[in-house]
Amino acid sequence: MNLLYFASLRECIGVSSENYITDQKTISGLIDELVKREPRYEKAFKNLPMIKVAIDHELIADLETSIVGVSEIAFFPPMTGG
Amino acid sequence: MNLLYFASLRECIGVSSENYITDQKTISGLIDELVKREPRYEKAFKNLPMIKVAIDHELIADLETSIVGVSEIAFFPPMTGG
Amino acid sequence: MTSDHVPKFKIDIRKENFDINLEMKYLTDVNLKVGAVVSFVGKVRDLSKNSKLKFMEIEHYPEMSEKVLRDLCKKATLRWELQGISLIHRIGKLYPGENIVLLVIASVHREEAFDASLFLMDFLKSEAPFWKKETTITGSIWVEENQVDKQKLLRWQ
Amino acid sequence: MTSDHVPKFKIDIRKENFDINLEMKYLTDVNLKVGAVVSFVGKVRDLSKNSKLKFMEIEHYPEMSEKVLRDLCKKATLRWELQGISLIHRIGKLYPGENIVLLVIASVHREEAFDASLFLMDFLKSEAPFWKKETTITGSIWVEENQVDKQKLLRWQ
Repeated sequence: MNLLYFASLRECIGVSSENYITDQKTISGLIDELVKREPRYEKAFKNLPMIKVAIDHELIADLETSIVGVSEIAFFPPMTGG
Repeated sequence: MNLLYFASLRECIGVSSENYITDQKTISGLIDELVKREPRYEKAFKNLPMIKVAIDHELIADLETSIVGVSEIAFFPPMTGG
Repeated sequence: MTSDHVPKFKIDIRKENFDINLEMKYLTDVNLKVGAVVSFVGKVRDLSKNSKLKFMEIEHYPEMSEKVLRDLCKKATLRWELQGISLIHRIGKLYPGENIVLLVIASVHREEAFDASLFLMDFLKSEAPFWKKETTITGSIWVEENQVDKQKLLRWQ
Repeated sequence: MTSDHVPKFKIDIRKENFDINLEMKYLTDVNLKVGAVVSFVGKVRDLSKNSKLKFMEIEHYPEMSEKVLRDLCKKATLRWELQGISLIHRIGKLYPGENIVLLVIASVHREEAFDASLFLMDFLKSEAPFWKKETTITGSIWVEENQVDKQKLLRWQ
């Protein structure tokens, strides 16, 4: 699957997107795995309640949402457009 | 004093303004006097609750408002601008 | 820009059409505090099926209309923190599709500009001495008071 | 104009500035039902005392942002009877005083256009994937979520 990072998360992690293969079944499992990977991920996901997640361009509210078979997951801080 | 008529009242009475001398002390007294003057006034003031009055460019709500010493009284239907 | 509280003002009652870009420029040039600009344009519409409306004529009470609009704008600036208001009301003969009124309000945040715009349009409709007469293919008739518009004033009490 | 319920739509995310007159023309030309046009312009403001803001950068999630704006506009047209919506959001580097976003809504009566504009701006702020970064004379910082904006969504429940 493709992982995307925007705004402060992108700056913290240092890339805007990456291909990633995981056995995790949910967003929260995926985040736990990323956080253990490298300090930059740990730092990026530190304030977890503030982080927004979109699966295949659809905002999701529940971190237990399944990621099985999805092609794109985006992580970003609260939106500040307009 | 100067009496002004606008919109449907102007069309009904046939003039947009006229000089008028009266001994009446209030708007309601003045209207009573006008209504007795000629049928066109009677017709114009027929639906009295719908008629708006401005004394010296200030909208008034109470027909018992004094007109002593005022220079301009305007009569018109409800406003429909905007 | 010595103070937040010297809003720009412009009231114009005229036959000519307006240019919304000009009025926005007037309100926002130089003033970097403006973060939101809300505008309202009222137009001559024709809701009839076969374009029955030929034209509309707008009459006003010149000595009073500008004063009423000015007073309403002052009330709005006392109620909300605004950076500026431009209000143009056209008079005379107007055809379907033509503009009647333009209101542009600039403020720091959007909420104030939206609220003040609604407030001003509500009161303009019910308290500013303008009258519309519509000429259709069957004759001329003065537009009647809109009861819904009248009731809208209650929300500002 | 065979039906009241085919509102015009335009969503554009781009670097270039917009012309409010063009968007109004797009929404009102030919459609004589339009009696009210409400527009909102959001601008880069600088509330600091000594013009500390140098510029702002706006980033978005291209595959998602247009879809979100389109979905929000659809929701608005289901909730209110509208004649059309044009929504333009700029991205990239913008300087103080420059325009960020334009929303123009046309309707028969003013109330619908005002309500739908407020609704769309509220949801755009909280749900459309755009992010602002401000560069001042002391450095760069991502704009933080506005808690007041977030709470505004509650009024549409």
